[in-house]
Amino acid sequence: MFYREAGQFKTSYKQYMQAFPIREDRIGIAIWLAIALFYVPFFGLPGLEYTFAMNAIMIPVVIFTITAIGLNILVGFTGQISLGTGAFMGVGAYACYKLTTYFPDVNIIIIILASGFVSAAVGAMFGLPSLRIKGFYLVVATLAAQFFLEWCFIRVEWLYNYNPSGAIEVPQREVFGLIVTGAAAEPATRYLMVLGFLILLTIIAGNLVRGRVGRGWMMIRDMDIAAELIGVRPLRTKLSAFAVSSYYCGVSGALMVFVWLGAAEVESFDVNHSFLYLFMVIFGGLGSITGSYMGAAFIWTFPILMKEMGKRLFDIDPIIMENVSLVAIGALIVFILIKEPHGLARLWQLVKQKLRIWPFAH
Amino acid sequence: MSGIFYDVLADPFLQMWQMPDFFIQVLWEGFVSGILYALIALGFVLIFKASGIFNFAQGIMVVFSGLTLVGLHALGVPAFVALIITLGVMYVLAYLVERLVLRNLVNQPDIILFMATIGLTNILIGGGQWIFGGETKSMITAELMIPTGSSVWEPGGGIVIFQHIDIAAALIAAMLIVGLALFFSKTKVGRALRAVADDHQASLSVGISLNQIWVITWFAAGIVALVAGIMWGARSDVSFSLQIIALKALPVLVLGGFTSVPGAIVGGLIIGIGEKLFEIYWGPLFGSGVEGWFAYVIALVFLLFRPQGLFGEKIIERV
Amino acid sequence: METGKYADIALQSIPAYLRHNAKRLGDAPAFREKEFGVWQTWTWSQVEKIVTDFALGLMDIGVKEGDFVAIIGRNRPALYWSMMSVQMVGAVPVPLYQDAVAEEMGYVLGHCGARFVIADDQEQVDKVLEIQGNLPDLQQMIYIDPRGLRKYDHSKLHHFKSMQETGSLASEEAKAELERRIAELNFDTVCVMLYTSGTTGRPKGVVLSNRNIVISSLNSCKFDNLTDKEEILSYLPIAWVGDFIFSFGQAAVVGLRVNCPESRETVSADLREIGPSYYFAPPRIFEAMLTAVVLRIEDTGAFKQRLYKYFMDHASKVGGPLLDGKSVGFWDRLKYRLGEFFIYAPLKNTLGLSRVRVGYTAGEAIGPEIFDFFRSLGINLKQLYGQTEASVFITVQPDGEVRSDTVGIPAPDTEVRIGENGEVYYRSPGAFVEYYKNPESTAETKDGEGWVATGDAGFIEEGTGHLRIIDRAKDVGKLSNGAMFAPKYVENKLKFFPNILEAVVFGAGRDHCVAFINIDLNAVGNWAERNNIAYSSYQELSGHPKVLDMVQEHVETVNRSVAEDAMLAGCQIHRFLVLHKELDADDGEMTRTRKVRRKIIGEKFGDLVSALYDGSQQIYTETEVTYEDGRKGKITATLEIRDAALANANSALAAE
Amino acid sequence: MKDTTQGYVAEDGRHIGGVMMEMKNITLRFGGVVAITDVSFDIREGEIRAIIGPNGAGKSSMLNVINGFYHPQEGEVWFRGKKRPSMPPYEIAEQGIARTFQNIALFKGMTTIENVMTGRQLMMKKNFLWQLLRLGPALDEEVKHRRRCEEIIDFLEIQAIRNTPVGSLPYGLQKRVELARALAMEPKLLLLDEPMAGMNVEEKEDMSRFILDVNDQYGTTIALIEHDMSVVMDLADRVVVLDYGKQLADGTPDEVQKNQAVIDAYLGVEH
Repeated sequence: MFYREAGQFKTSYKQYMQAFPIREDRIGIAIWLAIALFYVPFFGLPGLEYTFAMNAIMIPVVIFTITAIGLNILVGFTGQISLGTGAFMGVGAYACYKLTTYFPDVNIIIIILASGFVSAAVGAMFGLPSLRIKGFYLVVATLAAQFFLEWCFIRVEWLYNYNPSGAIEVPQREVFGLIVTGAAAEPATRYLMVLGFLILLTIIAGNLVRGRVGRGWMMIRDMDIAAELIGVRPLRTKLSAFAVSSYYCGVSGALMVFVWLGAAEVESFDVNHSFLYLFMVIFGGLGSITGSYMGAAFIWTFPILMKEMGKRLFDIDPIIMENVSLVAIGALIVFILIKEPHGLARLWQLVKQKLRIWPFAH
Repeated sequence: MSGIFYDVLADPFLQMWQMPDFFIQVLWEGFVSGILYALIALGFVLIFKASGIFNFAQGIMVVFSGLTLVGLHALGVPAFVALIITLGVMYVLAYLVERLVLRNLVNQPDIILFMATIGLTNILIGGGQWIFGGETKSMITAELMIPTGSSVWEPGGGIVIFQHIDIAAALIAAMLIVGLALFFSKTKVGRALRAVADDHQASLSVGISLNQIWVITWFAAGIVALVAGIMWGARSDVSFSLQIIALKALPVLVLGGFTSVPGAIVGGLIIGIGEKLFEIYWGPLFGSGVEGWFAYVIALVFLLFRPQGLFGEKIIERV
Repeated sequence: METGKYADIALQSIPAYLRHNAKRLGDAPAFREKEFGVWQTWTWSQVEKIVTDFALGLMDIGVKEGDFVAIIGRNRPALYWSMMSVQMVGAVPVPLYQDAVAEEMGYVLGHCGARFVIADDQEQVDKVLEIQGNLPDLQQMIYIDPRGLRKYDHSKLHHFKSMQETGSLASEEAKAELERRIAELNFDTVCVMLYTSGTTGRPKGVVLSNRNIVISSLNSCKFDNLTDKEEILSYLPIAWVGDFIFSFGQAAVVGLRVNCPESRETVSADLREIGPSYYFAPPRIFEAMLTAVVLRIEDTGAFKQRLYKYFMDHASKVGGPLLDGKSVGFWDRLKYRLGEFFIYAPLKNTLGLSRVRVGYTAGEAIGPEIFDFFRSLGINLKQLYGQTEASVFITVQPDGEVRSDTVGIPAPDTEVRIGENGEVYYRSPGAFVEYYKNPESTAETKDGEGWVATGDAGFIEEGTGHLRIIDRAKDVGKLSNGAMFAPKYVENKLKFFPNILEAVVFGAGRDHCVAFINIDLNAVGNWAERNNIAYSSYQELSGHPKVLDMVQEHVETVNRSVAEDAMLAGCQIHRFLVLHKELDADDGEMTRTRKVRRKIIGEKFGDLVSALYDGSQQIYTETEVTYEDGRKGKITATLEIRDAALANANSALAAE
Repeated sequence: MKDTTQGYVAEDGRHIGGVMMEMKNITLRFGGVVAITDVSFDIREGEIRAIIGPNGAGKSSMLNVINGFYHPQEGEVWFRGKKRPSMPPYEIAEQGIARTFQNIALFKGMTTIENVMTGRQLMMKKNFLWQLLRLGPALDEEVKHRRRCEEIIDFLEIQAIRNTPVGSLPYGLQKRVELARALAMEPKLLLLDEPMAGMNVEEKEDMSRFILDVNDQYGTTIALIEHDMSVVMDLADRVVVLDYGKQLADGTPDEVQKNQAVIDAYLGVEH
C-alpha cells in the first residue's frame, strides 16, 4: 500500500547491495530512527510513566537487542546452538569491571568496546569443540561454558575485586561531561548511550551478514559439507561466528551492568537468562537482524506489559501474571514454531510483501 | 615432591587410601546420584529413540511430576491416590504434547522440535508455579512408604552410612529399568516402539500409528520422570532448582549416546561417581562448587575424542 | 496548428542529432538495458563514441552509401546504435521482425538486396544462414551476442564488439571519409526502410526520409511537451514504425531515455522497474493488463474486493473529468484522493504506470471500458491514428479532448480529408517517399499533390473536428441487399468482451453477416474454473455448450448495439461459430501485428463459412497448423453453429 | 603406457589436451564393503569425461574420490603431474575442483544469486575489518564478483529466478542453480553428479546444452557421472563404465557401446 516502486530501478550493483534498496523502506527506517532518537528520550513511551518506561523497558530492550543480534549471528546465521549467552555476557561485564579498575581514566565507551574482545576470545575458545561436534552435542558444550563461567564468577574473587558481597558495583563515569553510568546517570543519557551502541553494532552486523563473512556462516548453517567442498574452512568460519557473537554478548553484558543495572551478581548471567535470549532469537526470527529487534522487544516487554495490565485492569497479583506470561511465552514459542518457524521477522516480511503488491493478494 | 603436581596427582589418591570408609561413602553417594541422573537421561533416551526429538523438557517434567504429587497430597488427596492421579496427569500431558505440538511439527528440522520443547519447558515452569506456587516443598516420603532412616556399616573401624532412601532409590530405579527392558522386549507395543526407532515406516506394519507411539513414549518418559521426581524429592526437596540439576542428564547422554539405554545408565554412573570424587578430592584445589560444571567439562573433553558417545556407532558422512 | 510548423528545426539527420545530444546532454543517460541484473547505462557521449566507432567498422568491411543493412533482433541498445551507425555511413537500415520465420525474412532481404545483416544472436544468425543460398547480394553478417557462435566460420561473420574496436583504430582517412558521409546527410536522404506487414499480399518496403522522421518526431514531441527527462521502455518490435519513432526518432531529436528490457519474459517486471513517463502500447496490452487486474482482484479477500469496487466506481465517475481538468466537487475530489492512496496509486505502481505522463494507444480500436479504466486511474492515456506511411502520426488527441471513440484531431502540420468513398486521406511532412521497387503501389497510394490514401474509412465528427474510423476502406463493402457492411466495426465491438480474443465477420456480397469467434483462453479458462467446468484443451473449452451460450449472449448484445446505428444495422450477426484453434500469425491467419487477414481466413476455412450460410447445425473440419518449432500438423473438430437473435433496427431505412 | 602429454582430437574437432587427472588402481572400502575395486583411468584437459554404470556401480564413490572427499585405501590420485596427498575438502576446492551433487546440496536459506555468490567465496580476499565496514575495497570486491555471478546467471538463463529463495524452486531449476554455483568457482575441473537425474526430456536437453556450452565457452574440463547411458553418448568424449565397483570398459562412446561386457551389464538393468 505504501510502496511505490515503479521507477526505482537500479543502475549499479552498489544500489542493489544497499541495506534497504527500496526507498519506502529507507523512509520507514528514518521514521523509526527519528522516534527512537528524538521522541523516546524526552517523552518515554505513551501510557507509561517516564522513568519506568526508560528503565524497565527501553534501556533493557535496546541492550538485549544487541544480545539477540549477537546470539542470532551464532544460532540464526551459523546454525550453532548456544545456551551459554548469559555467561558470555557475564564475561563482558566482568571484563569491563576489571578494565575500569585498571584504567579508570579511559573513556568508558572504549572500555566497553574493549571488554567485548575478552568475551569474544572466551567465546571462540568454547567454540573450538564446534568443529567436531554438531547440533545437540554442541548444546552440551555451550552449557559447559555456561556453568564453568558461572562458577568462575563466584569463585574467582579477583573478578569482583574481592568485594565481600560478591557483586560488582559500577563506578560513575562520564562521556562528554554527561554522567552515563552509576545511579546519578539520567535515563535519557543512558538510553541514548546504549542506543548508540545498538546502531553501531547493527550496522556492523548488517555489513557482515551481507558480505563474504556472513555468506560463509550461512553456508555452514545450510549445508556444511557442501560449504567445505566449495572451500569454506569450517573451523575458521565457526570460530569467527563464535567470536563475533560473543563480542556482541560481551558488549551487551557490559552495558547491562554498567548502564542499566548499576550492580550485578552471578544471577544476572545464569542459564535462565541464556534461555531468555534464545527465546528472543527464535521468536524474532532465526537469521534476521530485524527479527532480533522484534524478538528482544517482544520477549522483554510482554511479561512486563502483562503484569502492568493485570495490575491495572484486573488487579491480579504480579507473581501470578509473571507465571501466566511464562506459560504464554512458552505457548507462543510453540505456536510460532508451528505456524511460522522463522518468527516475527518472516511474518513482517509476508506483510511487507502484501503491502508491496497491494491491492493484489499475490 | 610438592606443588601442583603433588596436589593433583598424588594427594587425592593418598587421601582415598588413608580413609577407605570415607572413600566408600563418597562412592556410594556418587552411585546414588548417578542412578538418578541415569533415570532422567533414560527419559531423554526413550523419546529420542522413538521420535528423534531432543526433549529439553525432560528435566522440568521431573519437577512437574513431583510437584503435582506433593501438591495433590497437600490438597488432602491420599498419597497413593495422588500417585495414580499424577500418573494420569502425565498421560494427559503426553497426549496434549502429541496433539498440540508434535503432530503439528512433523517433518520439521530437529532444531525446531528441540526449540519447541524449550517452549514446553517454559509452559511447565510457569504452569507449575502458577498452580502449586514457586516455594520449595518436601516430598511425601513417609506417606508413600519409602523407608527413611539409615544403616551403618563399619568396615575395618571406619564408618559408612547408607540412607535407606538411597537404597530404595537404587532399587526402584533398577526395577524400573528392568521393567522397561521387559516392556520393550516382551510386549507388542514395546517391540513396535523399537521398530519405530529404526524405521518410522515399520510402525505402520505393526499396526500402531506413529501418533500413538509418541503418546506412549512420552507417557513412559513421564513415568520415568515421576519416579525420578519422587526419589530426588525424597533425598532433597521438590523445587524448581532441580531443573538445573536435571540438565546434567545432558552430559550423561553425551557419554552414553543419545539412543542407548545401557549407555544412559553407565553414563549416569560415571558422571555421578566422577563428579562426587572430583568435588571431594580435587574440589578444594579450585575452591569447591566444581560439581556445577564437572559433568559438562568431562562431557566436552569426551566429545572431542569420541563424538558418537560410548555406545554410538561411527558416523560416515555422505554427500 | 499551434505546435508544428517544423518545430525547432535545426538538424537534418539522426546522426547529426546524436552529435548534438552528445554535446548538449553529454553525461545524461541515453540508453539503458537490463543486463546482468542491473540497468547498464550509456550516456549520450558514450553512445556517440560507440556509434562512430562501429560506423568506421562498417566502412571497414565495405558498407557503401546507399547499401541496405538489415537489422534483426529484440530491443537492445546495440541494435539502435547499429541503425545510427548505418545511417552515418550513408547506408539504409532495414529493421526486421525478429520472430519472422526464415522464408519471410528471405523475401525481405532479397527484395531490398541487403548486403549486410546485423543480427542479435545465434538464433537470428542461424535463420539468415539457412536462407543465404537464395541471397546473392548478402555479403557479411554481424552479431551482437557471441554466445554459441564461437565455432562458426568467421570469414563472413563479425562480432559487434570487435568491429567497434576495429573502428576505434581506424585511420585518419577513414575518419575523414566518415565525416564526409555524415556531412552529406540531409532531409532527403533515406532514413529508414520499414516493411509493412500488410493485411494482404507481400510486405511492401516503405521508404522514409530524414525529413519524414525528424519533423514527425519533433512535432510530436512538442505536441506533448516531451523532454530529455522522459523515460521510455522499448519493447515493441524494432521493425514496427511506432518503435522506430518512439525509441529512435523522438529519442534522438529530444533525447528521450531509451530503456531496453532484459528479455521478452521480463518485460512486465522491467516495466515496473523503469516506470516510464512516456508509454505506448497497443490496445491488446492494455486489455491484458486490465484482465490481469480483474483476475488478481478476484483472488483477494472480500474486504479488498469491496474496497476496490468502491473506489473504482468512484474513479469511473470522477477520474476522467479530473484528468481532463474539469471541475469536480470538493467531496468527490477528497474521496478520489483517498482512493488514490488505497487503490489507484498502488495499482498503477504494480502495473508500472505510476509515472506515465503521456500514454498512447493506437493500431486498433480500444474497448471503451479498457480505455476509461486507465484514464479513471489518472493515467493520461490517449489515442492516435497513424500508419507506417505517415511516419505514424495522422491524428492525435490533445490533452483535455480525449475520448475512446475518436482518434483525435490532425497532427501538427498534417491535413486530413475524407474522400468520396469515405476513405481518409492525409498530407503531412511525415508522408513517405515511396514504396521501394514498387511504383504502381506508390502511385495508387500517393497522388501528385502529396495526398496519401490511408485505406481506412472514416468521418470527421462535426463540432469537434475529431476523426472517427469505421473500418478498412476496402473491407467496407456491401451486402447483397446493398446495405453497408463494416466487418471491423462489428469485430471490434465483439472483441471488447474480455472473453472474446478475436472475431472475423463475413458478409460481403451476401444477404446477411456471420462470424467466427476466438475465445480468450485466459479469461474463459478462469471463468470455467470458477464455474467448475472441466476441460483439457483449448479445443474442448471452445466447444463447450456453456461457452457457446456465453458467446451467444455477447453476440446478441453486439447485435442490439449495432442495430442502434441505422447505417450499419445490416451488419448484425445472424449465425456464428467458435473456432477450435487460435488464429495465429505462424499459420498466416494474422499479421505479425495481430491483425486478422479476413480473406485468407475466409479461404482457409471455406467449409466453415459455407456451413454458416447453408443452415447446418454442425460441421466437421480438418485444419493444418504450424507448431512453435515449425513442424506442421493437422487438427480435426466438429463445430456447433449457433443462430443469434437479431434486434429490430430502429429506423425505417433498415426496416425495408 | 599411454602417452600422457599428447592430446587427441575429439569427434567434433576440439583439441583435447594432456592428462589433467589420473586415477591409478583405486580401491575404496567402507568397513568390510568394497565400493571400488582397482579402477584406473584419466581425465584430460578440456574433455568431457563420463563415468557411467547402473545404480550401485560405485560411480558416486568414484566421484567422491576424485573430489577428495573419500580417501581410497589403495591406489593413487595424480592431479596435474603431482601425486595428490589426502587433504581436507576445502583445499581440494582451492585446487580448482568444483562439483554438483546428486541430491542437490544448495544452501536452502539463500536466494539464487546468494547461492551463486558462495562460489566466489574463495576468491574474496578482503579482510574482516573491511568486511564489517563494507566500504571501499570490500564493496568493490563484492561488486566485481557479483558481476561475474550475474554473467553466469545470464549464461544459464536463470535471470528470472535471481532473487528467489532456492528452496521454492522446481527441481530442474535447482540443478541449474547448483551448476551456476559450481561455475562461479571458475573451476579447472568440474564434477557433475548425475546432472540429469529426475529431469524431463526438455530439461535434459537444456542441461546437455549448458554442459556443452560450459565446455565450449570456458574450456572447463568436465567429468560427469550418469546412470542413463543414452544421455551420455551425445555428450561425452570418452566414457568409463563401472559395474559393481569394477571397471568394465574405457573408451569413446562408440567403442563403449559396442563392448560386450557393457552390453551385458546394461541388459536387463536399464531399458
